Amino acid sequence: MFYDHLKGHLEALLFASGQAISLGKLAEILEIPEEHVNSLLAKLQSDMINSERGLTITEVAGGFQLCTKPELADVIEKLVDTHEPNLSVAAMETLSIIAFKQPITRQEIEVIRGVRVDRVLNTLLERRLIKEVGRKEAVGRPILFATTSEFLSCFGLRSLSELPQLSASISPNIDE
Amino acid sequence: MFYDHLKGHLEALLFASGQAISLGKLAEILEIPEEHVNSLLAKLQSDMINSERGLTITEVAGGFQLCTKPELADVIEKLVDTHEPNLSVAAMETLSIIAFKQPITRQEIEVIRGVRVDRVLNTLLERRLIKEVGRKEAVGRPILFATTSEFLSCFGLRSLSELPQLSASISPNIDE
Amino acid sequence: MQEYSIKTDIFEGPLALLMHLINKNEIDIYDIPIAIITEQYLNYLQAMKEFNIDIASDFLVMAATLLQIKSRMLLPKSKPTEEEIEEDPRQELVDQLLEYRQYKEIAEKMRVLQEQRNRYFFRQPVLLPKRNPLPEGLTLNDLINAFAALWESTADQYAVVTREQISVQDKMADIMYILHKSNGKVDFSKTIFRSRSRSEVIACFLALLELMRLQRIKIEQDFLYSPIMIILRKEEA
Repeated sequence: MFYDHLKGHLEALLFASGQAISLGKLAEILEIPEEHVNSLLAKLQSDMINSERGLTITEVAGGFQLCTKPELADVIEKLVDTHEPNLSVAAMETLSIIAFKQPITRQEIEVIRGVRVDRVLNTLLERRLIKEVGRKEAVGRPILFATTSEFLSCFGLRSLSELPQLSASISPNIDE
Repeated sequence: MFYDHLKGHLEALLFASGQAISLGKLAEILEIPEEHVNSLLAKLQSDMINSERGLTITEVAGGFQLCTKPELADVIEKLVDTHEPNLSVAAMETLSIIAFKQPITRQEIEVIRGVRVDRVLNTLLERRLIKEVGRKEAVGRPILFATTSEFLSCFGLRSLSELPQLSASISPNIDE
Repeated sequence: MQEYSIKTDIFEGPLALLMHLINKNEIDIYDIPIAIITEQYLNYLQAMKEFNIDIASDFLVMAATLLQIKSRMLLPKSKPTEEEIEEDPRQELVDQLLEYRQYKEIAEKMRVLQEQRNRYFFRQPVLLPKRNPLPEGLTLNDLINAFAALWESTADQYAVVTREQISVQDKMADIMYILHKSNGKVDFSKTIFRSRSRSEVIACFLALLELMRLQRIKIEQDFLYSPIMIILRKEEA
Protein backbone atom coordinates (compact mmCIF):
# COMPACT_ATOMS: atom_id res chain seq x y z
CA MET A 1 0.00 0.00 0.00
CA PHE A 2 0.76 3.66 -0.05
CA TYR A 3 2.61 3.95 3.21
CA ASP A 4 4.17 0.51 3.48
CA HIS A 5 7.63 2.00 3.38
CA LEU A 6 6.81 3.59 6.75
CA LYS A 7 6.25 0.25 8.49
CA GLY A 8 9.90 0.13 9.49
CA HIS A 9 9.70 3.69 10.77
CA LEU A 10 6.72 2.74 12.90
CA GLU A 11 8.47 -0.31 14.31
CA ALA A 12 11.56 1.72 15.14
CA LEU A 13 9.49 4.45 16.81
CA LEU A 14 7.59 1.98 18.98
CA PHE A 15 10.88 0.34 19.90
CA ALA A 16 12.69 3.53 20.80
CA SER A 17 9.81 4.97 22.77
CA GLY A 18 9.51 2.05 25.18
CA GLN A 19 6.32 3.55 26.53
CA ALA A 20 3.00 3.74 24.77
CA ILE A 21 2.80 6.36 22.02
CA SER A 22 -0.50 7.93 21.07
CA LEU A 23 -1.92 7.68 17.58
CA GLY A 24 -1.71 11.47 17.31
CA LYS A 25 1.98 11.55 18.15
CA LEU A 26 2.74 8.79 15.63
CA ALA A 27 0.77 10.60 12.94
CA GLU A 28 2.63 13.81 13.69
CA ILE A 29 6.08 12.21 13.51
CA LEU A 30 5.36 10.10 10.43
CA GLU A 31 3.52 13.03 8.84
CA ILE A 32 0.59 10.93 7.70
CA PRO A 33 -3.11 10.99 8.73
CA GLU A 34 -4.12 9.06 11.84
CA GLU A 35 -6.26 6.56 9.91
CA HIS A 36 -3.22 5.53 7.93
CA VAL A 37 -1.22 5.09 11.11
CA ASN A 38 -4.00 2.82 12.29
CA SER A 39 -3.82 0.65 9.20
CA LEU A 40 -0.01 0.59 9.36
CA LEU A 41 -0.26 -0.56 12.97
CA ALA A 42 -2.67 -3.30 11.92
CA LYS A 43 -0.26 -4.45 9.20
CA LEU A 44 2.71 -4.42 11.54
CA GLN A 45 0.67 -6.34 14.07
CA SER A 46 -0.31 -8.98 11.50
CA ASP A 47 3.31 -9.34 10.32
CA MET A 48 4.17 -10.11 13.91
CA ILE A 49 1.64 -12.91 14.21
CA ASN A 50 4.15 -15.08 12.30
CA SER A 51 5.57 -17.57 14.77
CA GLU A 52 9.13 -16.59 13.85
CA ARG A 53 8.53 -13.17 15.40
CA GLY A 54 8.85 -12.60 19.12
CA LEU A 55 7.19 -9.22 19.46
CA THR A 56 3.68 -7.85 19.32
CA ILE A 57 1.85 -4.56 19.78
CA THR A 58 -0.55 -3.88 22.66
CA GLU A 59 -2.94 -1.01 22.96
CA VAL A 60 -3.19 0.53 26.41
CA ALA A 61 -4.18 3.85 27.84
CA GLY A 62 -2.29 6.46 25.95
CA GLY A 63 -1.60 4.50 22.80
CA PHE A 64 0.42 1.67 21.36
CA GLN A 65 3.35 -0.15 22.81
CA LEU A 66 5.76 -2.78 21.54
CA CYS A 67 6.21 -5.83 23.80
CA THR A 68 7.14 -9.48 23.77
CA LYS A 69 4.48 -12.06 22.92
CA PRO A 70 2.76 -13.40 26.04
CA GLU A 71 3.43 -17.02 25.02
CA LEU A 72 7.16 -16.33 25.34
CA ALA A 73 6.89 -15.14 28.95
CA ASP A 74 8.51 -18.29 30.32
CA VAL A 75 11.62 -17.75 28.21
CA ILE A 76 11.85 -14.03 29.00
CA GLU A 77 11.55 -14.67 32.70
CA LYS A 78 14.80 -16.61 32.55
CA LEU A 79 16.48 -13.40 31.50
CA VAL A 80 14.79 -10.56 33.32
CA ASP A 81 12.66 -10.12 36.35
CA THR A 82 11.31 -6.71 35.68
CA HIS A 83 7.87 -7.12 37.10
CA GLU A 84 7.22 -5.50 40.41
CA PRO A 85 6.14 -7.76 43.24
CA ASN A 86 2.47 -8.62 43.24
CA LEU A 87 0.09 -6.41 45.15
CA SER A 88 -1.12 -7.71 48.50
CA VAL A 89 -4.75 -8.68 48.92
CA ALA A 90 -5.31 -5.49 50.88
CA ALA A 91 -3.73 -3.35 48.17
CA MET A 92 -5.69 -5.05 45.41
CA GLU A 93 -8.99 -4.63 47.27
CA THR A 94 -8.27 -1.00 47.98
CA LEU A 95 -7.26 -0.40 44.38
CA SER A 96 -10.47 -2.04 43.17
CA ILE A 97 -12.56 0.23 45.37
CA ILE A 98 -10.72 3.31 44.12
CA ALA A 99 -11.05 2.18 40.49
CA PHE A 100 -14.82 1.87 40.75
CA LYS A 101 -15.65 4.72 43.10
CA GLN A 102 -13.10 7.35 42.12
CA PRO A 103 -12.63 10.03 43.15
CA ILE A 104 -12.85 8.75 46.71
CA THR A 105 -11.45 9.72 50.11
CA ARG A 106 -9.48 7.54 52.49
CA GLN A 107 -12.35 7.61 54.96
CA GLU A 108 -14.81 6.37 52.37
CA ILE A 109 -12.51 3.48 51.47
CA GLU A 110 -12.15 2.60 55.15
CA VAL A 111 -15.92 2.39 55.56
CA ILE A 112 -16.07 -0.19 52.77
CA ARG A 113 -13.04 -2.22 53.81
CA GLY A 114 -13.65 -1.94 57.55
CA VAL A 115 -9.97 -1.33 58.27
CA ARG A 116 -7.50 1.50 58.14
CA VAL A 117 -5.88 1.92 54.75
CA ASP A 118 -3.17 4.57 55.28
CA ARG A 119 -0.28 2.25 54.58
CA VAL A 120 -1.96 0.57 51.65
CA LEU A 121 -2.65 3.98 50.11
CA ASN A 122 1.01 4.90 50.49
CA THR A 123 2.05 1.73 48.69
CA LEU A 124 -0.37 2.46 45.85
CA LEU A 125 0.84 6.06 45.63
CA GLU A 126 4.50 4.95 45.58
CA ARG A 127 3.77 2.55 42.76
CA ARG A 128 1.96 5.36 40.97
CA LEU A 129 -1.18 3.30 40.58
CA ILE A 130 -3.22 6.04 42.25
CA LYS A 131 -2.81 9.77 42.67
CA GLU A 132 -4.29 12.62 44.65
CA VAL A 133 -6.75 14.53 42.52
CA GLY A 134 -7.99 17.24 44.83
CA ARG A 135 -9.98 17.68 47.99
CA LYS A 136 -13.55 16.85 48.78
CA GLU A 137 -15.81 19.73 49.74
CA ALA A 138 -16.54 18.26 53.14
CA VAL A 139 -15.47 18.70 56.75
CA GLY A 140 -11.68 18.58 56.93
CA ARG A 141 -11.45 18.83 53.15
CA PRO A 142 -10.16 15.25 52.82
CA ILE A 143 -7.92 14.29 49.89
CA LEU A 144 -9.56 12.55 46.95
CA PHE A 145 -7.81 9.65 45.22
CA ALA A 146 -8.17 8.34 41.69
CA THR A 147 -6.36 5.84 39.48
CA THR A 148 -3.57 6.84 37.09
CA SER A 149 -2.69 5.94 33.52
CA GLU A 150 0.01 3.66 34.99
CA PHE A 151 -2.85 1.79 36.65
CA LEU A 152 -4.46 1.23 33.27
CA SER A 153 -1.27 0.05 31.60
CA CYS A 154 -0.38 -2.13 34.59
CA PHE A 155 -3.62 -4.04 34.02
CA GLY A 156 -3.53 -3.81 30.24
CA LEU A 157 -6.64 -1.62 30.06
CA ARG A 158 -7.35 0.95 27.39
CA SER A 159 -9.75 2.84 29.63
CA LEU A 160 -11.69 2.51 32.87
CA SER A 161 -14.65 1.19 30.90
CA GLU A 162 -12.68 -2.04 30.42
CA LEU A 163 -12.66 -2.76 34.17
CA PRO A 164 -14.23 -6.08 35.16
CA GLN A 165 -17.96 -5.79 35.66
CA LEU A 166 -19.44 -5.68 39.13
CA SER A 167 -21.36 -8.93 39.44
CA ALA A 168 -25.06 -8.40 38.76
CA SER A 169 -26.14 -10.88 41.44
CA ILE A 170 -25.04 -8.50 44.14
CA SER A 171 -27.31 -5.60 44.55
CA PRO A 172 -25.94 -3.19 47.07
CA ASN A 173 -29.24 -2.94 48.89
CA ILE A 174 -31.89 -5.55 49.62
CA ASP A 175 -34.63 -2.96 49.77
CA GLU A 176 -34.15 -2.03 46.17
CA MET B 1 16.49 -24.95 9.68
CA PHE B 2 16.46 -26.89 12.84
CA TYR B 3 16.02 -24.08 15.31
CA ASP B 4 14.01 -21.64 13.25
CA HIS B 5 11.14 -21.83 15.71
CA LEU B 6 13.47 -20.14 18.21
CA LYS B 7 13.94 -17.03 16.11
CA GLY B 8 10.99 -15.36 17.83
CA HIS B 9 12.38 -16.33 21.22
CA LEU B 10 15.67 -14.73 20.29
CA GLU B 11 13.99 -11.55 19.11
CA ALA B 12 11.95 -11.32 22.28
CA LEU B 13 14.98 -11.90 24.48
CA LEU B 14 16.99 -9.21 22.75
CA PHE B 15 14.04 -6.86 23.03
CA ALA B 16 13.32 -7.40 26.70
CA SER B 17 16.95 -7.28 27.75
CA GLY B 18 17.63 -3.70 26.75
CA GLN B 19 21.36 -4.26 27.19
CA ALA B 20 23.58 -6.48 25.12
CA ILE B 21 23.34 -10.20 25.87
CA SER B 22 26.30 -12.53 25.47
CA LEU B 23 26.24 -15.51 23.17
CA GLY B 24 26.75 -17.76 26.17
CA LYS B 25 23.76 -16.35 27.99
CA LEU B 26 21.54 -16.71 24.91
CA ALA B 27 22.70 -20.30 24.41
CA GLU B 28 21.95 -21.05 28.05
CA ILE B 29 18.45 -19.61 27.97
CA LEU B 30 17.51 -21.09 24.60
CA GLU B 31 19.16 -24.37 25.56
CA ILE B 32 20.97 -24.77 22.26
CA PRO B 33 24.70 -24.74 21.38
CA GLU B 34 26.38 -21.36 20.86
CA GLU B 35 27.08 -21.97 17.17
CA HIS B 36 23.39 -22.41 16.58
CA VAL B 37 22.66 -19.17 18.40
CA ASN B 38 25.14 -17.55 16.06
CA SER B 39 23.41 -18.79 12.97
CA LEU B 40 20.00 -17.85 14.42
CA LEU B 41 21.31 -14.33 15.04
CA ALA B 42 22.54 -14.18 11.45
CA LYS B 43 19.12 -15.26 10.18
CA LEU B 44 17.30 -12.76 12.37
CA GLN B 45 19.70 -10.10 11.18
CA SER B 46 19.08 -10.90 7.51
CA ASP B 47 15.29 -10.90 8.07
CA MET B 48 15.67 -7.37 9.38
CA ILE B 49 17.50 -6.13 6.32
CA ASN B 50 14.08 -5.92 4.64
CA SER B 51 13.19 -2.25 4.31
CA GLU B 52 9.86 -2.82 6.01
CA ARG B 53 11.66 -3.57 9.26
CA GLY B 54 12.87 -0.80 11.56
CA LEU B 55 15.19 -2.76 13.83
CA THR B 56 18.55 -4.40 13.49
CA ILE B 57 21.03 -6.29 15.62
CA THR B 58 24.39 -4.84 16.57
CA GLU B 59 27.27 -6.67 18.11
CA VAL B 60 28.87 -4.70 20.88
CA ALA B 61 31.20 -5.47 23.71
CA GLY B 62 29.52 -8.16 25.73
CA GLY B 63 27.24 -9.46 23.05
CA PHE B 64 24.28 -8.67 20.89
CA GLN B 65 21.75 -5.91 21.13
CA LEU B 66 18.56 -4.95 19.34
CA CYS B 67 18.43 -1.35 18.13
CA THR B 68 16.80 0.87 15.55
CA LYS B 69 18.34 1.05 12.09
CA PRO B 70 20.83 3.91 11.82
CA GLU B 71 19.13 5.29 8.69
CA LEU B 72 16.00 5.94 10.80
CA ALA B 73 17.81 8.23 13.23
CA ASP B 74 16.09 11.33 11.89
CA VAL B 75 12.65 9.89 12.57
CA ILE B 76 13.58 8.63 16.03
CA GLU B 77 14.92 12.02 16.95
CA LYS B 78 11.45 13.46 16.52
CA LEU B 79 10.43 11.48 19.59
CA VAL B 80 12.76 13.52 21.71
CA ASP B 81 11.08 15.72 24.25
CA THR B 82 11.39 19.33 23.43
CA HIS B 83 11.69 21.90 26.16
CA GLU B 84 8.94 24.43 26.45
CA PRO B 85 10.32 27.20 24.21
CA ASN B 86 9.26 30.09 26.45
CA LEU B 87 11.25 31.25 29.44
CA SER B 88 9.53 31.41 32.81
CA VAL B 89 9.36 34.71 34.66
CA ALA B 90 11.95 33.41 37.12
CA ALA B 91 14.27 32.41 34.29
CA MET B 92 13.81 35.74 32.55
CA GLU B 93 14.57 37.73 35.71
CA THR B 94 17.63 35.67 36.49
CA LEU B 95 18.83 35.97 32.92
CA SER B 96 18.43 39.75 33.05
CA ILE B 97 20.51 39.95 36.22
CA ILE B 98 23.25 37.90 34.62
CA ALA B 99 23.06 39.95 31.43
CA PHE B 100 23.45 43.29 33.18
CA LYS B 101 25.80 42.27 35.97
CA GLN B 102 27.97 39.59 34.40
CA PRO B 103 30.14 37.92 35.47
CA ILE B 104 28.16 37.12 38.60
CA THR B 105 27.96 34.30 41.13
CA ARG B 106 24.89 32.33 42.14
CA GLN B 107 25.03 33.86 45.61
CA GLU B 108 25.02 37.39 44.22
CA ILE B 109 22.01 36.60 42.05
CA GLU B 110 20.22 35.17 45.07
CA VAL B 111 20.81 38.36 47.04
CA ILE B 112 19.08 40.35 44.30
CA ARG B 113 16.23 37.92 43.62
CA GLY B 114 15.78 36.99 47.25
CA VAL B 115 15.22 33.33 46.39
CA ARG B 116 17.32 30.30 45.56
CA VAL B 117 18.16 30.09 41.88
CA ASP B 118 19.88 26.69 41.48
CA ARG B 119 17.19 25.21 39.31
CA VAL B 120 16.72 28.32 37.21
CA LEU B 121 20.46 28.43 36.59
CA ASN B 122 20.40 24.81 35.48
CA THR B 123 17.62 25.57 33.03
CA LEU B 124 19.52 28.53 31.62
CA LEU B 125 22.69 26.45 31.34
CA GLU B 126 20.83 23.59 29.63
CA ARG B 127 19.34 26.06 27.23
CA ARG B 128 22.79 27.47 26.48
CA LEU B 129 21.78 31.03 27.38
CA ILE B 130 24.44 31.26 30.07
CA LYS B 131 27.75 29.55 30.75
CA GLU B 132 30.32 29.24 33.50
CA VAL B 133 33.22 31.59 32.92
CA GLY B 134 35.50 30.94 35.86
CA ARG B 135 35.59 31.38 39.60
CA LYS B 136 35.44 34.48 41.74
CA GLU B 137 38.43 35.27 43.93
CA ALA B 138 36.41 35.10 47.11
CA VAL B 139 35.68 32.69 49.93
CA GLY B 140 34.63 29.35 48.48
CA ARG B 141 35.73 30.44 45.02
CA PRO B 142 32.17 30.50 43.70
CA ILE B 143 31.47 29.91 40.00
CA LEU B 144 30.93 33.00 37.85
CA PHE B 145 28.21 33.01 35.20
CA ALA B 146 27.95 35.04 32.01
CA THR B 147 25.77 35.10 28.93
CA THR B 148 26.59 33.18 25.74
CA SER B 149 26.60 33.98 22.06
CA GLU B 150 23.30 32.08 21.85
CA PHE B 151 21.96 34.60 24.33
CA LEU B 152 22.93 37.44 22.00
CA SER B 153 21.30 35.89 18.96
CA CYS B 154 18.23 35.04 20.99
CA PHE B 155 17.70 38.71 21.87
CA GLY B 156 18.83 39.99 18.48
CA LEU B 157 21.96 41.66 19.84
CA ARG B 158 25.23 41.93 17.97
CA SER B 159 27.32 42.28 21.08
CA LEU B 160 27.03 42.88 24.82
CA SER B 161 27.86 46.54 24.21
CA GLU B 162 24.33 46.94 22.87
CA LEU B 163 22.99 46.29 26.36
CA PRO B 164 22.10 49.56 28.12
CA GLN B 165 24.15 50.37 31.20
CA LEU B 166 21.73 49.53 33.98
CA SER B 167 24.09 47.87 36.35
CA ALA B 168 25.28 50.93 38.26
CA SER B 169 21.87 51.97 39.46
CA ILE B 170 21.01 48.70 41.11
CA SER B 171 24.41 48.03 42.52
CA PRO B 172 25.03 48.95 46.14
CA ASN B 173 28.66 48.17 45.63
CA ILE B 174 31.19 50.45 47.25
CA ASP B 175 33.95 49.34 44.92
CA GLU B 176 32.37 50.96 41.91
CA MET C 1 2.55 -20.87 64.66
CA GLN C 2 2.50 -21.57 60.95
CA GLU C 3 -1.26 -21.64 61.01
CA TYR C 4 -1.77 -18.35 62.77
CA SER C 5 0.42 -16.47 60.33
CA ILE C 6 -1.72 -17.78 57.48
CA LYS C 7 -4.84 -16.75 59.34
CA THR C 8 -3.70 -13.22 59.97
CA ASP C 9 -2.86 -12.96 56.29
CA ILE C 10 -6.39 -13.82 55.36
CA PHE C 11 -8.25 -11.86 57.98
CA GLU C 12 -6.62 -8.54 57.78
CA GLY C 13 -9.87 -6.89 58.74
CA PRO C 14 -13.07 -7.73 60.59
CA LEU C 15 -15.09 -7.83 57.37
CA ALA C 16 -12.66 -10.33 55.85
CA LEU C 17 -13.02 -12.49 58.95
CA LEU C 18 -16.82 -12.28 58.87
CA MET C 19 -16.86 -13.20 55.20
CA HIS C 20 -14.72 -16.21 55.99
CA LEU C 21 -17.08 -17.34 58.78
CA ILE C 22 -20.11 -16.90 56.55
CA ASN C 23 -18.51 -18.89 53.73
CA LYS C 24 -17.24 -21.61 56.06
CA ASN C 25 -20.67 -22.12 57.60
CA GLU C 26 -22.39 -21.82 54.23
CA ILE C 27 -24.62 -19.16 55.64
CA ASP C 28 -27.14 -17.16 53.64
CA ILE C 29 -25.72 -13.69 53.82
CA TYR C 30 -29.24 -12.23 53.82
CA ASP C 31 -30.17 -14.21 56.92
CA ILE C 32 -27.15 -14.40 59.15
CA PRO C 33 -27.60 -16.43 62.35
CA ILE C 34 -26.12 -13.65 64.39
CA ALA C 35 -25.66 -15.64 67.62
CA ILE C 36 -23.53 -18.32 65.94
CA ILE C 37 -21.46 -15.85 63.95
CA THR C 38 -20.86 -13.67 66.98
CA GLU C 39 -19.68 -16.64 68.99
CA GLN C 40 -17.28 -17.78 66.30
CA TYR C 41 -16.03 -14.25 65.78
CA LEU C 42 -15.30 -13.84 69.50
CA ASN C 43 -13.60 -17.23 69.57
CA TYR C 44 -11.32 -16.11 66.83
CA LEU C 45 -10.40 -12.95 68.72
CA GLN C 46 -9.78 -15.10 71.78
CA ALA C 47 -7.44 -17.33 69.76
CA MET C 48 -5.58 -14.27 68.52
CA LYS C 49 -5.18 -13.11 72.10
CA GLU C 50 -3.74 -16.51 73.09
CA PHE C 51 -1.17 -16.18 70.36
CA ASN C 52 -0.32 -12.72 71.69
CA ILE C 53 -1.33 -11.10 68.45
CA ASP C 54 -2.24 -7.45 68.75
CA ILE C 55 -5.89 -7.17 67.91
CA ALA C 56 -6.54 -4.12 65.84
CA SER C 57 -9.22 -1.85 67.25
CA ASP C 58 -11.26 -2.42 64.07
CA PHE C 59 -11.82 -6.02 65.20
CA LEU C 60 -13.01 -4.89 68.62
CA VAL C 61 -15.41 -2.35 67.14
CA MET C 62 -16.92 -5.11 65.02
CA ALA C 63 -17.21 -7.37 68.07
CA ALA C 64 -19.17 -4.66 69.83
CA THR C 65 -21.38 -4.20 66.78
CA LEU C 66 -22.11 -7.92 66.61
CA LEU C 67 -22.99 -8.06 70.29
CA GLN C 68 -25.25 -5.07 69.92
CA ILE C 69 -27.07 -6.63 66.97
CA LYS C 70 -27.41 -9.86 68.92
CA SER C 71 -28.99 -8.14 71.87
CA ARG C 72 -31.38 -6.22 69.66
CA MET C 73 -32.41 -9.49 68.03
CA LEU C 74 -33.19 -10.94 71.46
CA LEU C 75 -35.47 -8.10 72.48
CA PRO C 76 -39.15 -8.92 72.21
CA LYS C 77 -40.36 -7.50 68.93
CA SER C 78 -42.59 -4.55 69.40
CA LYS C 79 -45.70 -4.50 67.25
CA PRO C 80 -44.82 -2.82 63.99
CA THR C 81 -46.23 0.64 63.85
CA GLU C 82 -48.44 1.67 61.00
CA GLU C 83 -45.79 3.87 59.40
CA GLU C 84 -42.98 1.41 58.92
CA ILE C 85 -41.93 -2.16 59.31
CA GLU C 86 -39.25 -2.39 61.92
CA GLU C 87 -35.83 -2.60 60.36
CA ASP C 88 -33.80 -5.77 60.72
CA PRO C 89 -30.92 -4.98 63.13
CA ARG C 90 -28.62 -6.92 60.79
CA GLN C 91 -29.42 -4.80 57.78
CA GLU C 92 -26.54 -2.35 58.02
CA LEU C 93 -23.99 -5.10 58.53
CA VAL C 94 -25.41 -7.12 55.62
CA ASP C 95 -25.17 -4.09 53.33
CA GLN C 96 -21.60 -3.56 54.38
CA LEU C 97 -20.70 -7.20 53.82
CA LEU C 98 -22.35 -7.24 50.40
CA GLU C 99 -20.44 -4.21 49.25
CA TYR C 100 -17.22 -5.57 50.63
CA ARG C 101 -17.78 -8.93 48.94
CA GLN C 102 -18.34 -7.17 45.65
CA TYR C 103 -14.92 -5.53 45.78
CA LYS C 104 -13.28 -8.73 46.96
CA GLU C 105 -14.55 -10.36 43.79
CA ILE C 106 -13.37 -7.47 41.66
CA ALA C 107 -9.96 -7.67 43.29
CA GLU C 108 -9.74 -11.32 42.26
CA LYS C 109 -10.57 -10.45 38.66
CA MET C 110 -8.03 -7.64 38.74
CA ARG C 111 -5.38 -10.05 39.90
CA VAL C 112 -6.11 -12.30 36.92
CA LEU C 113 -5.84 -9.28 34.62
CA GLN C 114 -2.52 -8.35 36.13
CA GLU C 115 -1.17 -11.86 35.76
CA GLN C 116 -2.13 -11.83 32.10
CA ARG C 117 -0.48 -8.50 31.66
CA ASN C 118 2.67 -9.72 33.40
CA ARG C 119 3.24 -12.10 30.51
CA TYR C 120 4.04 -9.12 28.30
CA PHE C 121 7.51 -7.70 28.64
CA PHE C 122 8.37 -4.15 27.75
CA ARG C 123 11.61 -2.33 27.47
CA GLN C 124 13.06 0.87 28.78
CA PRO C 125 12.88 3.80 26.40
CA VAL C 126 16.00 4.59 24.42
CA LEU C 127 17.79 7.44 26.12
CA LEU C 128 17.77 10.41 23.83
CA PRO C 129 19.22 13.78 24.72
CA LYS C 130 16.63 16.46 25.33
CA ARG C 131 16.40 19.03 22.62
CA ASN C 132 16.78 22.63 23.70
CA PRO C 133 15.57 25.05 21.12
CA LEU C 134 16.45 28.64 21.89
CA PRO C 135 13.52 30.77 22.98
CA GLU C 136 12.07 32.79 20.18
CA GLY C 137 10.61 36.25 19.78
CA LEU C 138 12.49 37.86 22.64
CA THR C 139 13.76 41.42 22.46
CA LEU C 140 16.04 43.64 24.45
CA ASN C 141 12.93 45.23 25.95
CA ASP C 142 11.90 41.93 27.52
CA LEU C 143 15.27 41.78 29.21
CA ILE C 144 15.12 45.36 30.45
CA ASN C 145 11.57 44.96 31.69
CA ALA C 146 12.52 41.85 33.64
CA PHE C 147 15.42 43.72 35.18
CA ALA C 148 13.30 46.79 35.92
CA ALA C 149 10.66 44.66 37.63
CA LEU C 150 13.35 43.26 39.88
CA TRP C 151 14.87 46.66 40.49
CA GLU C 152 11.57 47.99 41.70
CA SER C 153 10.93 45.10 44.01
CA THR C 154 14.44 45.18 45.46
CA ALA C 155 14.35 48.96 45.79
CA ASP C 156 11.34 48.53 48.06
CA GLN C 157 13.31 46.09 50.16
CA TYR C 158 16.25 48.45 50.43
CA ALA C 159 13.99 51.33 51.45
CA VAL C 160 12.61 49.34 54.35
CA VAL C 161 15.99 48.09 55.43
CA THR C 162 18.07 51.24 55.05
CA ARG C 163 15.89 53.40 57.25
CA GLU C 164 16.78 51.03 60.03
CA GLN C 165 20.28 50.13 59.09
CA ILE C 166 22.22 53.16 57.86
CA SER C 167 23.58 54.35 61.15
CA VAL C 168 25.82 57.33 61.68
CA GLN C 169 28.52 54.90 62.77
CA ASP C 170 28.28 53.02 59.43
CA LYS C 171 28.38 56.24 57.52
CA MET C 172 31.49 57.39 59.34
CA ALA C 173 33.19 54.14 58.32
CA ASP C 174 31.98 54.58 54.74
CA ILE C 175 33.40 58.07 54.54
CA MET C 176 36.77 57.09 55.97
CA TYR C 177 36.94 54.15 53.58
CA ILE C 178 36.20 56.28 50.55
CA LEU C 179 38.69 58.93 51.65
CA HIS C 180 41.45 56.36 51.90
CA LYS C 181 40.58 55.03 48.47
CA SER C 182 40.45 58.52 46.94
CA ASN C 183 43.80 59.90 48.10
CA GLY C 184 42.27 61.75 51.02
CA LYS C 185 39.84 63.96 49.13
CA VAL C 186 36.32 63.28 48.00
CA ASP C 187 33.16 65.05 46.85
CA PHE C 188 30.48 64.93 49.56
CA SER C 189 27.91 63.67 47.02
CA LYS C 190 30.09 60.60 46.43
CA THR C 191 29.62 59.53 50.03
CA ILE C 192 25.91 58.97 49.52
CA PHE C 193 25.82 55.78 47.55
CA ARG C 194 23.72 53.26 49.44
CA SER C 195 20.02 53.95 49.09
CA ARG C 196 20.35 57.63 48.22
CA SER C 197 17.44 58.06 50.57
CA ARG C 198 16.77 61.06 52.76
CA SER C 199 17.83 59.06 55.80
CA GLU C 200 21.18 58.31 54.22
CA VAL C 201 21.78 61.97 53.51
CA ILE C 202 20.96 62.83 57.12
CA ALA C 203 23.17 60.06 58.45
CA CYS C 204 25.91 61.28 56.17
CA PHE C 205 25.72 64.87 57.47
CA LEU C 206 25.74 63.70 61.06
CA ALA C 207 28.72 61.47 60.29
CA LEU C 208 30.59 64.40 58.77
CA LEU C 209 29.91 66.55 61.81
CA GLU C 210 31.08 63.79 64.11
CA LEU C 211 34.26 63.20 62.07
CA MET C 212 34.97 66.94 62.15
CA ARG C 213 34.46 67.02 65.92
CA LEU C 214 36.93 64.14 66.19
CA GLN C 215 39.27 66.19 63.94
CA ARG C 216 39.57 63.32 61.46
CA ILE C 217 38.48 65.42 58.46
CA LYS C 218 38.00 68.98 57.32
CA ILE C 219 35.59 70.41 54.79
CA GLU C 220 36.14 72.83 51.96
CA GLN C 221 33.72 74.61 49.69
CA ASP C 222 35.05 77.07 47.13
CA PHE C 223 31.83 79.00 46.83
CA LEU C 224 28.13 78.70 47.58
CA TYR C 225 26.54 75.62 45.93
CA SER C 226 29.87 74.41 44.66
CA PRO C 227 30.78 70.81 45.56
CA ILE C 228 31.56 70.22 49.21
CA MET C 229 34.95 68.55 49.39
CA ILE C 230 35.81 66.30 52.32
CA ILE C 231 39.50 66.19 53.08
CA LEU C 232 41.30 63.74 55.30
CA ARG C 233 43.45 65.45 57.94
CA LYS C 234 47.20 65.02 57.42
CA GLU C 235 47.75 62.93 60.52
CA GLU C 236 45.23 60.44 59.20
CA ALA C 237 46.57 60.12 55.69
